[in-house]
Amino acid sequence: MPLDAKTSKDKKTFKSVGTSPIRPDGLDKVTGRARFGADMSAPGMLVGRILRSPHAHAKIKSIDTSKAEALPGVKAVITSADLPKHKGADEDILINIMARDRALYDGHAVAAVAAIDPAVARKALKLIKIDYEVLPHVTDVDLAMLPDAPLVHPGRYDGAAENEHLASGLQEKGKAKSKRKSTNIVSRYDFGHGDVKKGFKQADVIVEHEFTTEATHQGYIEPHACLANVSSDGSGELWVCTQGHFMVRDVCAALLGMDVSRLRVTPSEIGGGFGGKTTVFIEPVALALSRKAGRPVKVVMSREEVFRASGPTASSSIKVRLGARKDGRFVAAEAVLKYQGGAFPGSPVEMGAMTAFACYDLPNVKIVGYDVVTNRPKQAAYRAPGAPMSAFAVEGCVGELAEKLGMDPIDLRKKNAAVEGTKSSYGPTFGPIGLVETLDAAKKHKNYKVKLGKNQGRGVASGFWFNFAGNTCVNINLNVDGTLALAVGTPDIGGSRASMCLMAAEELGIPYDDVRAIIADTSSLGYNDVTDGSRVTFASGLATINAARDCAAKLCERAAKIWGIPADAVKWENGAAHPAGSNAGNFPPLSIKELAAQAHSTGGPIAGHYEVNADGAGPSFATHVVDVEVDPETGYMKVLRYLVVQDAGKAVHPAYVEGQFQGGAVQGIGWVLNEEYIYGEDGRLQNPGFLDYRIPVCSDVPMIDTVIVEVPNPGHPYGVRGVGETSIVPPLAAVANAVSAAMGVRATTLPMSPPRVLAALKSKST
Amino acid sequence: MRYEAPETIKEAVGLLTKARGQSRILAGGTDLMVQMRSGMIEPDLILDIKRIPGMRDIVAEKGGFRVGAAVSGAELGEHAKVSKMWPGVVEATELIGSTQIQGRATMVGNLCNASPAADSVPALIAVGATARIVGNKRTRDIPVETLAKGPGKTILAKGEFVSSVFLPKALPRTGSVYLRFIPRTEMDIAVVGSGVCLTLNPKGVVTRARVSLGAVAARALLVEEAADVLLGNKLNDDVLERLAAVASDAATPINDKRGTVDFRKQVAGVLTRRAALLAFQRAKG
Amino acid sequence: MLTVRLGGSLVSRAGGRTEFQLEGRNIMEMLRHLGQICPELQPMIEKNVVSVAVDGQIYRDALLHPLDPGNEIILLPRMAGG
Amino acid sequence: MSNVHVTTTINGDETEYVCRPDESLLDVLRDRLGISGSKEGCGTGDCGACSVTLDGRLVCACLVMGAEVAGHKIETIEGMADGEDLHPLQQKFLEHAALQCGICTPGFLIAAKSLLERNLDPTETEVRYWLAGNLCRCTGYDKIVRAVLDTAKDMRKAARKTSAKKSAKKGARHAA
Repeated sequence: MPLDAKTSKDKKTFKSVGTSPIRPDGLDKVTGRARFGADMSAPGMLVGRILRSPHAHAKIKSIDTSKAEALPGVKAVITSADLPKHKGADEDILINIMARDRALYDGHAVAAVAAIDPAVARKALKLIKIDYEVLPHVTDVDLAMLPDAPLVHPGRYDGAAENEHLASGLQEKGKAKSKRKSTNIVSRYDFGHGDVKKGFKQADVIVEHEFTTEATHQGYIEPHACLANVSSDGSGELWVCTQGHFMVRDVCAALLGMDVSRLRVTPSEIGGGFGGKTTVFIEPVALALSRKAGRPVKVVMSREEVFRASGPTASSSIKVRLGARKDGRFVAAEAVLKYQGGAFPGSPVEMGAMTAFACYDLPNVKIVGYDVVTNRPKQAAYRAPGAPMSAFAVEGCVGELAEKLGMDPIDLRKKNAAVEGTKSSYGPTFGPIGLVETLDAAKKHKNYKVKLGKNQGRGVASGFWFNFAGNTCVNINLNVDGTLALAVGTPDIGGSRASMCLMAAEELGIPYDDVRAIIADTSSLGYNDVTDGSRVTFASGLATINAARDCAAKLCERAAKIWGIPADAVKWENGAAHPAGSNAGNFPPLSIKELAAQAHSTGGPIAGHYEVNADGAGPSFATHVVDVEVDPETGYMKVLRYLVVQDAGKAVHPAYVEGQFQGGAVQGIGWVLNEEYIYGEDGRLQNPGFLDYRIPVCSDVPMIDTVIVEVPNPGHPYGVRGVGETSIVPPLAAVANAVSAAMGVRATTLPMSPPRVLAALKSKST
Repeated sequence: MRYEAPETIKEAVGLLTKARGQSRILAGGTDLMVQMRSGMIEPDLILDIKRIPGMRDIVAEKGGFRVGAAVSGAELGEHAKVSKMWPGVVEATELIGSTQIQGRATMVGNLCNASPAADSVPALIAVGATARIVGNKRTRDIPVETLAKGPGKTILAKGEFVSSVFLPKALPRTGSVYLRFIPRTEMDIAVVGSGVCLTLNPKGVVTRARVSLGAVAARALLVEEAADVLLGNKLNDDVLERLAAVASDAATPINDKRGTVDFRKQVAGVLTRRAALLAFQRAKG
Repeated sequence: MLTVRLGGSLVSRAGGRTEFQLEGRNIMEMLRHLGQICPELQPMIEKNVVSVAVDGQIYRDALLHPLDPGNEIILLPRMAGG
Repeated sequence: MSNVHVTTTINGDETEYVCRPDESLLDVLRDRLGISGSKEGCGTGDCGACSVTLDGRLVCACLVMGAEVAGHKIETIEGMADGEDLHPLQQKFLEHAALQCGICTPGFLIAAKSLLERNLDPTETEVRYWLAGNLCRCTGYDKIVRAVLDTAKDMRKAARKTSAKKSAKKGARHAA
């Protein structure tokens, strides 16, 4: 239920919120004391290692582990035979963490060992003999949709209906219908309203392009790591770097047939995730090894394993058509999106479809999305999953429309921008949103006025992300000295503990330094959804504020008891209980420190808590402006300046809000320029390392300018919107538009690596 | 696997000669450690040469410089006299990896690793450097371009290793340059590399020229046809265009994850033209 | 009667139908009714892979959220973030 | 595999250990000695999260053999602060919010310290190229570069003050 909508409108001045103090976990992180996933050890600990398929698609005819088991120092060897056979929702996860009868991608786990040291473990992996029968594979989304494509899951998807849809879908006419029952197309998604056929008839200008993007990886610097310890009574502990330890607990318990109450999961500090740590990979394997060996087992992925066997994002193939009247008003828009999400269903195409045109007020819009399976690792969420690719395609067309109409690209966007009351392209009607405000601020910014030189181009793009809320549970305990221990259940991936402390301090009227936030383990707090969907500052923040209010109410009750007056005659203000009015009596205020000092003798400890399935997350919009220079002889691209303007609702800790803006922008720059999964003819990943999977380095980028727009979200007591994900939605399009402007030819293929740019320039001149 | 750190060349050669299975020299270790970790190699002997006197020294010799096999890129870059005489070589070596890699990686390691894309090699070829090979029977000096046979393969026999590289004395009015193309600004393997060394007469006419290309064939190339275009000429637009065309033609690259044939051929020409122009400016002083 | 519109994969599952008139005082009752009149959607409802947008707000796992005939109600796929 | 016995100096402390020849210095620090502030992001020298100094020279601990450092001096993130006193870079990283997840932070701090020991007045470009071997996926580098430039500015000021006073002290503590 939307909470305290009235408060958010009333709350205009803040004391703590809106400042940027040093984060509570900062000292440990600058001194090397912070403990991340691989930093924990346990007495008697073994080293766990995983054997992975070298084939993109192969039948596993047999696995012989006898020699590995016989090797001195090896304490356990497991294969899928050691894991329960699940059916239903968890089955895909189970098969993804350990192949059952077929290896579905290069890097798919097939067996695992636990040994006394890394050298023995490595030797043991070499002694496991697997008889593979190599099968035909497919890694490309368009090829995977062809009627004669190798099937990733033969017989599993009755795709006749989807194929019919595909054949009769927009712009797909004339393609042969497949008679085959089975297919790699897993789902079809439809969104939109109005009548696009009619709409396009009203258009004076229509632009249409086909776009492709390659799969990218979240590229978090910390590889997946965990330490599992299962006792002989079946209870277990898991130390793990994850975005959601409650999720890890529930999924692992289900996969391994354990009681949820018997598995305690403690989240380590997390060295980046960006969505890539919202599922399990090695955790159930480590638990199964520990259970079999009877000793603690630590599993740490190598960087190569991270690339080959965690969850990159989808690659995509997108067709967009956009029509406008001469005055710039959009009259019709349609898109067909095809995303491959690896070996299992669940590509983010639905969200790509929903976000594609969300920035615009469209009378007629139609979007179709196809989820396609291929012989690649199962994709995982990556920061605004699905949205950057479709924004790349749509905003590319918007950019071209601006050129064709001779309109300023910001003016064109403003003319068509979604506002409060606009019926969104994915269905619901928007509440108060801040897209127009970001466009206005971008246009006013100094970067937009810089004159460009030769071979330089400017790109503009806007982007949208829903932002999530969800299940959240927070505790606040008042310590004897009047400070607060704040326990939240959402792993802190980018400074959220500081934001929580700020909100608790704000609500209770006490100094920021008097609140200390920790991320509590699964046995100490009620269920919390994963740190995802830009939900933490919103949802855990909302719960923190309400837990603080609960705490304040109890403090007032205590003061009332001490004063001998009714509880409702006491109010909480500036960190102290006060009589609510002159009728209540004339008592000097009781500060939180005074109440805390006597708590144990006036009725016991004082705590606040709050649990909620939160809603009311406010969508966030952004507009990015970027200037690039292209070397026409080599295709080398340099980003000259970059501006992020985004609506944060209310920036709780502005420095970390800026950090989210800047980080998202640079990840986007990497995606558009150089990052890509490169597969060979053999279906093997050719660049599973940071040398050839090229994320931007420090010297690749300029300072990233930011403007924080604040259009309050009525669903949050302070007006907060999530900010983490929207920042990666516009950059692909913004940079592509800038490079297109500099080259004089539209970039439709990502990444726009120098060979592609040079080829595009050549095609223009011929 | 055995680790040894001998203190003389004789001892080192003896260990290498006697060793069974694979042996690897450890100087900077920046390639060795990566190859071992990936399981690409499992050497039986790791021979650390850094404790042998002279391996970490840069010594003036016959007007040029002898650079020990374990001199890191950072150490070379900090040597003012070498940097002044052969800026192309120093620049090329300093392009190998990050600051961290520079603290360890060596020019000789780069050479002996025999990667077609090694940055320092085209620069060394261009300046006419020689490599000193020590071994059981004899010590010999060879032109650097003859060391590599192909990717990862050298002419070194069992018991031999490269102890130093010699950079000859630069003639007056000589300029050396190495340029490479990578998609990022740092931390990449050359997609194309071009080393050019020019000597001018007082009138600005090229009297000596050496041009070398990296990452466009199985090993770094000495492109004599390109040098011929420059010899006897000043660097006008026509000469530069012909140079670019000859360099592009000399490149016989492959398509791979780092670049395409078309791209590499074109960029080989562009970089060689740019390198020649810069070398010309340096030679003029 | 509630007017409920469908989006995403629900449309193809429901054989192309995009709008339903349904009974229900809350999301749970509405979904139950939808499953009855459109059994093709029942597995998705059971698997909890739907979200419900009510007057522009997206609800996940909020079965007891009250509904009113005046609400704009849209069934969407359940979303995941990064 | 014959183990090697090594005596070396880590953060000023003479330290002995035994390791296999295929173990990196990073493996030794983290797994044998429990000095886990240096992080492994790649194991191939591409991310810089394991940056340490070896005889004052910036290196990736993952590309140094544990066996080869006998008699040398190693400095890690654990030795950067002087007891309770943070190094100015550590303080500035906190103030500038120059870290988000924090996994790359030890490597960046060691690398930046190494830069400022050589050049107390670096340009933005010099900072960016010096730090190009340290990957950060969270911040977009902006606040890291600002923190380093701001530290340099403060350290220059401190150095000027000290030299003006002709103090017996050896310049600002960290301004080598």
